[in-house]
Amino acid sequence: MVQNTVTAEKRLKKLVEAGQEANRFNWAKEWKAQGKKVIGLVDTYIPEEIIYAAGALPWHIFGTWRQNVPLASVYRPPNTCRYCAHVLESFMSGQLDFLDGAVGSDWDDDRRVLWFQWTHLKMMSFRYQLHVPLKDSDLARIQFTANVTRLKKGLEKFCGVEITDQSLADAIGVYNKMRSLLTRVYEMRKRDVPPLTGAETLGLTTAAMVMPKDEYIKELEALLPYLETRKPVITSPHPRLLVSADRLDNPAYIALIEDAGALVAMDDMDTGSRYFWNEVPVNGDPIEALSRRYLSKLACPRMTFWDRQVSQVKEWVKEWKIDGIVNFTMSYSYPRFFGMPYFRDQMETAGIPFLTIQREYYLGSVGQLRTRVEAFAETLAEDF
Amino acid sequence: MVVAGIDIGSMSAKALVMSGDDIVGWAVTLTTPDVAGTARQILDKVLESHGLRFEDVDYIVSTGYGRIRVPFAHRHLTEISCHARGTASVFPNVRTLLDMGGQDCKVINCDGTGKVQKFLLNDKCAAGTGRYLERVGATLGVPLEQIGPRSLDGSDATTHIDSFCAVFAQRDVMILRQQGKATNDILAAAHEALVTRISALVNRLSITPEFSVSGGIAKNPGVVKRLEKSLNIEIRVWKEPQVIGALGAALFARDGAKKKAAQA
Amino acid sequence: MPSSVCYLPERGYRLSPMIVAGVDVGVKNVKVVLFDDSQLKSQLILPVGMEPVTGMVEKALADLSRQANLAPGDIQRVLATGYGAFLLPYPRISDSICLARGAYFVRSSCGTAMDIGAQRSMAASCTGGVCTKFSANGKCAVGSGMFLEAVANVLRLKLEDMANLPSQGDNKIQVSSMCVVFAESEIISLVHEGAPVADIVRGAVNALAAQIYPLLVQVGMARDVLLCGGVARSRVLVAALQELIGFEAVVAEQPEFVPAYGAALIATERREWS
Amino acid sequence: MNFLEAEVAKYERRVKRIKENPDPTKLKANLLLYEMWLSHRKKMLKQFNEGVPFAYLSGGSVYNTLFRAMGFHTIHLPTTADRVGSGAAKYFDIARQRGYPDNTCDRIQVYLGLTMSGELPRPSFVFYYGGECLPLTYGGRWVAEEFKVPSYFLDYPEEDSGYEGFQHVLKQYRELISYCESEVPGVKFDEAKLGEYQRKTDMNHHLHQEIYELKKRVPCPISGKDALRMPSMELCDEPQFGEYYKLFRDEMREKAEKGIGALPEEKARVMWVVSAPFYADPFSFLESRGVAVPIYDAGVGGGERREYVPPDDEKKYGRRLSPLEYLASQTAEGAEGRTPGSKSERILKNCRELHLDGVIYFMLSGCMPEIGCGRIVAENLERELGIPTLLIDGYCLDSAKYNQTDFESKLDAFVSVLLARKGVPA
Repeated sequence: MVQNTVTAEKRLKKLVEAGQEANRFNWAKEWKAQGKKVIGLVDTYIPEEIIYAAGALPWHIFGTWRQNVPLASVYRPPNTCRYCAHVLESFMSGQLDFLDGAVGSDWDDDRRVLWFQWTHLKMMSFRYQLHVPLKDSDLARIQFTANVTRLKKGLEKFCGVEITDQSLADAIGVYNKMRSLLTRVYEMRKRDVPPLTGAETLGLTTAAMVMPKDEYIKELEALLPYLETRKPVITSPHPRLLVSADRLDNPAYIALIEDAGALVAMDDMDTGSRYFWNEVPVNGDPIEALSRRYLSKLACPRMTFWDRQVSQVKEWVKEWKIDGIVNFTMSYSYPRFFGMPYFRDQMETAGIPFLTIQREYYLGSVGQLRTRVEAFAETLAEDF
Repeated sequence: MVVAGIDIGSMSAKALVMSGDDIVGWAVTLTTPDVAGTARQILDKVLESHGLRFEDVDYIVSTGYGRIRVPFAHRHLTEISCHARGTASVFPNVRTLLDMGGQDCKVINCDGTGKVQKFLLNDKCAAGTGRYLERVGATLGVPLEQIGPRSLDGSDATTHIDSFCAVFAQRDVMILRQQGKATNDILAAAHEALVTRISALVNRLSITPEFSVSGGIAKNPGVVKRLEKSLNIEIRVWKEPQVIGALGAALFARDGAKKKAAQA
Repeated sequence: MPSSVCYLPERGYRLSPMIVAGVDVGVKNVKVVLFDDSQLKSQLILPVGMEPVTGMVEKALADLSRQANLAPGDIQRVLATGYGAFLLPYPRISDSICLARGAYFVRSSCGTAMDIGAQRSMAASCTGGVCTKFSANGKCAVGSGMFLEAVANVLRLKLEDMANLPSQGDNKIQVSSMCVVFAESEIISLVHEGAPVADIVRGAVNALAAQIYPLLVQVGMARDVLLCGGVARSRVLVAALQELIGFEAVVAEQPEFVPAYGAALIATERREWS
Repeated sequence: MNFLEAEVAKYERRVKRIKENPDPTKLKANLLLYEMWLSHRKKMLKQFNEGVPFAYLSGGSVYNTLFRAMGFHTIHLPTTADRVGSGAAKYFDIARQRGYPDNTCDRIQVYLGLTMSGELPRPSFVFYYGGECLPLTYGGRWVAEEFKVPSYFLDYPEEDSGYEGFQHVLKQYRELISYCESEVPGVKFDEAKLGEYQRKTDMNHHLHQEIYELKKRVPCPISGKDALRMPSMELCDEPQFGEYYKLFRDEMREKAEKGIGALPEEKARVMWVVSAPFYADPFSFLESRGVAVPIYDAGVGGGERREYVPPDDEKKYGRRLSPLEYLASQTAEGAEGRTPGSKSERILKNCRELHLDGVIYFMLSGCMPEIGCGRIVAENLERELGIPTLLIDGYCLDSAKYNQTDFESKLDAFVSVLLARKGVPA
């Protein structure tokens, strides 16, 4: 329990800024110093509980937030996924040399290629690519469970440990705990004036992606009572927006929206709600339970069940009293580009204002972004 | 009640002053690095020529890309809202509006009061903006105000520009010139390429009549005539299309002034 | 009909004494050089304008001959290269081949030549004057000299002056637009925000260097790199590039002329061509 | 003129031209190919006018056979898009106005526009899969949404998943078939018919392998344009489907035996990879410079795939497989051929066997699986074989974005590099 406001704010700030480029490596390096392994992740479809159970640190890779990617450009022309380019740049510049391995997936064609680039450049001693079916059906689930089982075996071999059902159940318990804590934070966002800004919330969720889970849980649990009563600096509580994006990990994007006169009250992002939504059932076979959660629950445009993403978002719009949606497509990341017309049409039919903006991975073209968001906020304003 | 709208674009700054429901006057100048100074100068210029002083102005709204750098404005709004508002005041039946600035191209759907329903902007690159024609004109040595009319005298039947890029177009123009193509034909090809690009953008939003074009390029008949043909719609252009944004800002300023007066 | 010709590397091939000219038709300038017995005699750079390039080049050749105390008829061969080479009535040859040959002429020890031109950048391996690899961009004007020129225009600087700015630039400013026109307005707004000019230049130059660097890597960058093209005159750019490649690159003395030298020399060396 | 009418007119024109004025430098077999297309398109046009529905296939040309064995008429969307030629602009506009990304692969944009234009027979079913690239997957997903018809997505197994992967595919096929039979009136799977198609395709694979052997000859007996011809599986119901490749092989063999090359003087030979600006005919440009293009690799989805291996199901699975099982085993094995690694291996092997001097790798904009590996393939080729690769970007259908001067000057420079490396005079 944190009593003192100043101390609490300090602790909160530390947690919120954990994903910043200057800080995100700290925990991983501390972990390494204890002689333990760090495994990088580039999407949210890897059941990372298994990595946790293997005694390694599952660490989500965010790319460099700087604009220029001269090293990665050798392998990646400018018209390829910018997240992957910035990740490859971090690899090639040596920033990620501490990683023992990485588990990728075929989230999209570009992530598949990223895995091949690691292989070609002989990066890390453990590189795994998990196939995640693009659909959800009984057959797809059986296949995914088999794939996850193979991943578990691969990790056992690499880490030199046996991953027992008990250790998996423990890991699931820890992750579910994190999920329930973050769910409580998101519940607070339903308030007219939430205790956290949208940018702060993104800082909080991305922190969960780079910090050791036990430590993260300890911190967040200690801060929750403080958050209940916190008075944040919110410039404009209206209009309330939901941001939909994939790997948007830089809170500065959300801050930009909030500076332009809106409140980001909810999100539909890999780095936000989609990271922790849906707990893993604790009864039954843990691998099967994990496979079910990761394949069937994440409603992301990457999957061919676009309708689930739409109905999920519609639900959120209602519960979080959302006035409009900002949809960020990232340059050359195709799943969202292709799903966009459907998403837009469905939102328009439902009478939910919708703005789509193409962005780079790093924060660039701020003036243009700002104009779009401000204009959107102006169209949503009641009294104008 | 005297109010003003100031529109700071990337290339030019516009100020428009209203007294009650009447437009007092306006002025246009080039934007300098000192935005606040430019804004004040252009406003003072309009005020002075009509015997007014800065102190007489009750409310100021700034808009355009430099809107947040006008320290003396009471409020700032985006050019999207201001263009829609300005257009609605002169053409109340307009439902679709195309604003073509130097580097921006915006398509806006609005209602009769000028409230924006939907909008769309060009992304990532300046292909299909005014700068494109500016560069082509400069390469050919044709003054800006002549490129439109002269393009209408040319034909793009045998002349084609591949590059949409405002910078590469210069290269293509140079080659065409060297191959002996007539200046007017090259201008026609450049206008055709631009209109193709703009039509594609406009078509992504629903085109509900009436349709209006604002911004500096609206003065270019080569673009407007071709757009009418390409979109198959009649285009309405106000007499001073480049100050529509400032007019919209001034109208918002009038609202602000009224509200302020009511509160006082 | 003019045809494309290729430089043929032949060890120990003796150059025949011959008076030749090389012409490089770029988007902004035409470079014309005159060689006598493989010695550079005279050179000329002319802006491309409204008048036909053919006439311009003919006149330039006459001027150059006069400067070298030769009659125009003494020129035995003319070889053209560059984007607009096809406009001329001379045989033409690829720019990468000329770049490599010209770089070898300017600096025989260099292994990689980098030409940063107005509309595209190109790297070529050039050991022994033979191009065995090249890599070029050119989809968009970002990554070319146009970008830097646009920056200079907006800041009301000359390319050369950009070199003389105090290099306090601390890499904090990013010029992020992926379009030259947008970059211009981005820079305007940076100026409006009061960012120091040197920092803006540094930001822009870093963006350009980041576009150029991969080209060098793609041709298997040698330790000895020669920088060519007018933009190589920008010392800030060279500094930013050197920071990426990790060693000093040499800027050609007359960087604009390197491909034209190559064209002239290849005209001399091609045995069966007349 | 709608798409199908234009197609009929195009093939009528070509057939007429060859009959009246044959070009001796071109393959005689081409006439047969055009005649088959003409007959196929005429049938389609008739069905279009009668309102007969088709199954739309978003990729996987082999699925023409599976769906036809179920009694569907089929349209293979990506290859149909390839045929719009100079009419592409209209379909781009339709797709882009709908909000489709204009920076993705242009084939997908055209096929989306084409389906929405109403110029194709309407669909009764949409099939899409995860075997090639995501644009094809999402394209299929969109078409299913647009037309609100039943659809099926086929998940490809994880690489090296062996028997389990095979079972995964087979079970999905069975699911797909029973779904089609219950949802689409008149559909009934005829496995014997699938077996017939497989005999035809196996024969073609066999011929293909023979043709591949002939391509090893120097000079190459085949022109670049002809090298990329393959009988589309859409033509599998044409009676002369099997004849074409035989004729093709015989002509090549005859030329090879006489030592006749497609070029007067072959100075170098290259492989063309992924896709090409077909509207601009870069092959003829290369040939005018003395460079032969004996082989074209259409990337992940097809082209010169692996060597033909006769069905060895008995050895592998312990028994003779049924046609459906056989298709599943091919699919499961094919899953391994789609990785960048195996692509690189395949190109290396082709370069070695066909004595190639270089590779032209077309970085088709929007084609992530391909452009992401271009550089890696180039490095592998340089390291293993010491041959250069030209990475050149562009669009395969969007001719509005093509700049001939730029493109050809790059090809030309590459030819110079090839010749300089070989030490051959131009």
